[in-house]
Amino acid sequence: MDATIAERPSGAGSPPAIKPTRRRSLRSRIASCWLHLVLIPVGLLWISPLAWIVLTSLKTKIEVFDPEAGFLPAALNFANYPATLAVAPFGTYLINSILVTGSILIGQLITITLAAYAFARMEFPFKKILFTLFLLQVMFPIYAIFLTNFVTLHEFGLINTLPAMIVPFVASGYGTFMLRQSFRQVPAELSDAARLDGCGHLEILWHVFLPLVQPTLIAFTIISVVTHWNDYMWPLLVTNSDDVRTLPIGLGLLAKSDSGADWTRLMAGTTIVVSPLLLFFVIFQRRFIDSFMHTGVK
Amino acid sequence: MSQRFARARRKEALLAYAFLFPSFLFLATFTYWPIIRSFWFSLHDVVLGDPEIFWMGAENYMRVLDDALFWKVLANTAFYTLTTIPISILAALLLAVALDRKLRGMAIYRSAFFYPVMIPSVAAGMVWVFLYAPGYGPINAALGAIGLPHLDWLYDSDLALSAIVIMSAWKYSGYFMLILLAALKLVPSDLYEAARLDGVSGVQRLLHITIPLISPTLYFVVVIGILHSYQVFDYVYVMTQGGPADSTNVLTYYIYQNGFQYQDIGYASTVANTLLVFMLGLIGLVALTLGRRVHYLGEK
Amino acid sequence: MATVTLRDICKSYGKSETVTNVNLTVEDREFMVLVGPSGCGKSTTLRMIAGLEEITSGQLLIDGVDVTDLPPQRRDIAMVFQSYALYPHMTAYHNMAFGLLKTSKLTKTQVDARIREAAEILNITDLLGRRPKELSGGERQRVAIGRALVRQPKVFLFDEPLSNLDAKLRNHMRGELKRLHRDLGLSIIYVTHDQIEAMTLGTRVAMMSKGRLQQVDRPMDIYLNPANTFVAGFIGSPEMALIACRSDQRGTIRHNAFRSAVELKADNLPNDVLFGVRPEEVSFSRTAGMAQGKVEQSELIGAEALVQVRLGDELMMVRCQVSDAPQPGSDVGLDFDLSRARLFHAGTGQAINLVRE
Amino acid sequence: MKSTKSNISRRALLKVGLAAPFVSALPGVISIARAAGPTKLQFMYPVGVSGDINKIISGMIADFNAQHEGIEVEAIYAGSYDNTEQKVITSIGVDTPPALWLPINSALQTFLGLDALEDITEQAKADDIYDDFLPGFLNTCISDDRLYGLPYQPSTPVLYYNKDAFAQAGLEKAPDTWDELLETAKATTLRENGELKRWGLTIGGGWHDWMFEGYCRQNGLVPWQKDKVLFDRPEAVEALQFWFKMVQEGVMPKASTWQGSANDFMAGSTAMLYHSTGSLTNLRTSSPFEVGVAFMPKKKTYGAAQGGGPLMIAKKQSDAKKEAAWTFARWMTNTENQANWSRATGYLAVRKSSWQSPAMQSYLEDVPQAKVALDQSEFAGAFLQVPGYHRVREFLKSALDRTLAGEIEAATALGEANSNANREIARVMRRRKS
Repeated sequence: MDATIAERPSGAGSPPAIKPTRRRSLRSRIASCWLHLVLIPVGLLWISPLAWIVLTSLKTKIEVFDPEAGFLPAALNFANYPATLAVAPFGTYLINSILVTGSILIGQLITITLAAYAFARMEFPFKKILFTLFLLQVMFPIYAIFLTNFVTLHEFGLINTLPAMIVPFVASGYGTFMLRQSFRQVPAELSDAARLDGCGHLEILWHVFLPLVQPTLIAFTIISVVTHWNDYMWPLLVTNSDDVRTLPIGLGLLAKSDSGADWTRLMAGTTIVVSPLLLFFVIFQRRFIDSFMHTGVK
Repeated sequence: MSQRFARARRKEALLAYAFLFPSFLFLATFTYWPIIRSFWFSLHDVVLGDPEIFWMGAENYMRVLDDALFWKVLANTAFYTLTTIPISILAALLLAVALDRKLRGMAIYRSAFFYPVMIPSVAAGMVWVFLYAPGYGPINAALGAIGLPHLDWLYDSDLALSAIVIMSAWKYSGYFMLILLAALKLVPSDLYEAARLDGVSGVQRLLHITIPLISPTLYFVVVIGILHSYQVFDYVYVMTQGGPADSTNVLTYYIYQNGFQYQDIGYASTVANTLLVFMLGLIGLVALTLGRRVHYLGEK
Repeated sequence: MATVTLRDICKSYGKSETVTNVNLTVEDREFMVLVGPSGCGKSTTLRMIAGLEEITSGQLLIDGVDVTDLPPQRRDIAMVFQSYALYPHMTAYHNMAFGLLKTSKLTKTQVDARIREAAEILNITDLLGRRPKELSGGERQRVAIGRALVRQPKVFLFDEPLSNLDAKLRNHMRGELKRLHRDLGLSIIYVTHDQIEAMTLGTRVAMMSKGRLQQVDRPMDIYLNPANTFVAGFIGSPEMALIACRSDQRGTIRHNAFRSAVELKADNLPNDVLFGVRPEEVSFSRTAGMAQGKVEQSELIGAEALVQVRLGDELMMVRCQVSDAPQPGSDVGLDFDLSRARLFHAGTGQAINLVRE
Repeated sequence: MKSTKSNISRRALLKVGLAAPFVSALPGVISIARAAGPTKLQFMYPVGVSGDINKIISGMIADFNAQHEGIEVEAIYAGSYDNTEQKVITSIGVDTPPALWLPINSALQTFLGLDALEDITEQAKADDIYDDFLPGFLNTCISDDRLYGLPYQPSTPVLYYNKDAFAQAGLEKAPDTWDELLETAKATTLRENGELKRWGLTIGGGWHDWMFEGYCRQNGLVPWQKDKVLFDRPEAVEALQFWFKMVQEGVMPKASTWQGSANDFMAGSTAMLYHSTGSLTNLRTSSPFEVGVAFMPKKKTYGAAQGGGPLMIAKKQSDAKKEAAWTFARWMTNTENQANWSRATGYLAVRKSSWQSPAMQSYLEDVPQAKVALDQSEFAGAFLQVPGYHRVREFLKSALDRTLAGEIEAATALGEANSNANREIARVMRRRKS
């Protein structure tokens, strides 16, 4: 992998080999100005819902719908935040969200790593048929079969437990596929070398393959965490009590009341839920993109 | 073939099966078994909460064929999928091409386009309910400002589904953009330089170099897009409950209604089975049309 | 150090056989080169010796011990790969230590001592803290060799180790390898498709084609007395000319371009034979010569010239001093060095034993 | 489901296998497993109105538990009415129903169909239930003269209006008849340069079938019986034609959503709004103008369909639990709690005595709007208590939407909805008999 990546022609990341002349830099400066001119309004448009979320979370209830009140809150009113946290046990929800998302991720990483390695590097009867079966899951994610899965979980007595939100997602055909592609890019000689160095399959997987496909693991982690952190439908169906509920359900509580949404608190809640992810992304976005670059999904 | 050869092969196969077992256990329980079971349910009268079930044969399938709402729901689902995916991928591609360079504030732009992915769908749906509000909603205010007539968006059965499509594009473009951005970085820059020397214009470079070279990623993104289109449930559930006049009712929501609201598991399973067929058809179509045109870098 | 014995080794995938009945003994401290065109089965053979491929049938002995069914790490061998196969996420030091720690019971200090020693020999002590990405091709090569050296195995296996280097570095590393073999007294099995490497490095060369061993001999013996037309064609550059001739039982070889029949002593010659001559075994005759040819073109390569001559319907190369090179288009007489000439069976390609005086 | 009952060993095995790694993270499961000591009751409730209700109920439960040794109620917030109903039904399906729950009153026939409800007629007769509960509310829990629940949070739709908008149009009084409603809507609809600024009237979407039943009742028709619906009657058609007329006159939007319509009202985008009494507190406190509340205008009579829900007690549980559940239900509906609940939410107190309590009297002085719904409830009846009511509602809503969108004639739409709905009712009843 090292050899293949290192020798790849580098894209925008590398500094130009020739020192740019003055004329060229002027041209590129004009081009980037032009780009900013287009991107700034589009970016503002994109970001306006977020601005609205944050501003609304700082308004009073009456201000939200008062046509005279204007876009900005009259005074910064932070009372919505404690009020939101008081509506439901958001602390418990947060812990549950972390437990559920984390357990799914760990479970998935274990199952997909093993399965992807078997599909990428081992020979066994019915390999093609089994791989097709795995891909089947990519086509039929749980939302197409949630009904029967609900019944199944019911029979296991898992309704209204944390595992109910975890177990249906532990296997991932999609993750297996993604990781298999990456594993196949690891040069065969590396695993040969590891065998000579005394490694069995599990050790090769652990010492050689996993360190090398780190970017794919990160990319998959992003996809998985974002999906399950925000999932609303499934936790809604399989949980009853505050003990096991997750953050989106807490937001739903504020959103789905019969007399209209509780806007200020809903937006405060949204801000609370989104901020950690957002901050994380802003800091690591380069890393994320690099991860996607190396995923074998090309 | 020698004995020991067969033995070693068997050992490796056993280990491979051991590696596949954890995945397979969960897949069998939560994918294959439900598919089989869903078919079995569809042949019965099954009611949520009632242990008794009755054989119905093909009656549920007859009901589906006869159910005008089902066909409307199917059409809605097809419309949603076939508009959301192209629109968000096109937007993602343009954004990715624009952002694939060194530029001041790039991190901010990328974050600005990606953050909707991280907003929980419940909250996102609610925010857009506000944005779409008829009198005071910012979108109508903006339309008014540039001299366009106000629209009723979610209150108009001709517009409501399109409104959800637009918000979905806002929600997913950034996600696809990130994946495409990564793919763009792998396109060798000498190809662009060669094209530039040949006097190929920017748009042509996009059409004839960029798109063919990242076509495997585009294909991947299309498949991901189809999978994510299931999440439309959350928006329908939060924003419109399928209305007005069933114009935003989609298959997942319809299954939910039948199974959980009406407790009619048998019928809901029947609809779910048609959804499976629909998905299979759609992915098959994509594989046959787009999948064949994919150019793999470095592959013959 | 040790001997390696291959007995009737075969490798088949499903029905197709890629290696057939290979019998070979590599002596202690020998530098055995497996050479052949790509796809000839030489790498597969090496990988079977390493234990990376199952041996379909046959027996493999190292130092007299049957290791046919042993996993790679228990065969006491080490291998250097074509792409070096260094772990990208480990430093040079850890690359060398990794296998040693896993396969031996050495303590960390002992391992460290071995690594230092090997690094000293290979002149890479300064590079130990770097990762493969930060090393040049030649440096990576040395680390890969170092990784094998520290193991102190009975046998070293090299799989085309120089083919990723540029020409100059390749020459240099060839010398290094020769030195290592000589100084440390290693037993080496070395796979290459490059005949020059084979000729210069090997104490013996095993020539393979189509999954079969064609000839095993010292480099000069292979060069001078190839066992068949395949070996004759593969070794030597430019390659040996094979001139289709007719012969009678007594050893009289005739060809249209020959002024007179060439007399060679052999028993039971077939009617159709191939007369094999290397470019340096022909000279331009000042007189009429043994054969008559016409010069097609000549290439100057430094001190020597390679001249292409047409003999009837066939072309052959002649190596000569630049000053002796005739003008293209001129008719020339040729003399063959009959003491080195060889005959091959035109049908089977096998060499025919000649009775030499 | 049937097949699973015979497979308990496999099920148990899988359960253990799957759950084992996660058990440590499961306080809920563990506490259930330890059930002993006090009688533990599970109570599933929806949040009909605003987020605070969750808190209020939790507070009430805490009070109850503190006051009653030997009973411990666990309150389970179960989402919307629909979610609650689903959860209860699925629990019933595996023979572990909650002790009591709070569904929408329309679900009465559904639960009776599942044979899930405890008949509480005798306890109620021995108590003061039949004397002190408002009969209109009590009726929503009665089927074939037997009582199956205690009304807890009844509501009806009422007409909210924006007093500023009325003043602007020179109006003082809310409309009292359909004709006046149309006139008032015309007068309060605001357009600038042909661009709509404010609707005259919005009927809260999502529950507009509930409002529509009110219109039928105002026109002298109860549009359902125990085993069928009567949507195709002329009274119903006339009501829908009236709605369509309001759309055509441009005073009412073709459709809306439940929450969107509340937002529209608070933002001043509609002058009048049909919405639940349960929304009173939120609308009153969030609107930047004064909110008026009035009866829904009459045609032949005033009329409304009763929304909201009663407390129902599970039949399949131990007598000790039933007794404890009854104690809890009685406590939740006692005079003081009902008065507090009503003031906090805008739902109607179910007891005559609650309304007479001093606290309530002073509240009514401050918020006279709260009284309107009570007065109107005299004209209210149960809402669509037919088997399979969920699908029936969807058929009706679809017919209403399509008519207002101009896709179809009112009579045809209601005719279709009627036959679809009756076929569905017949299907559910046939299953029930077999």
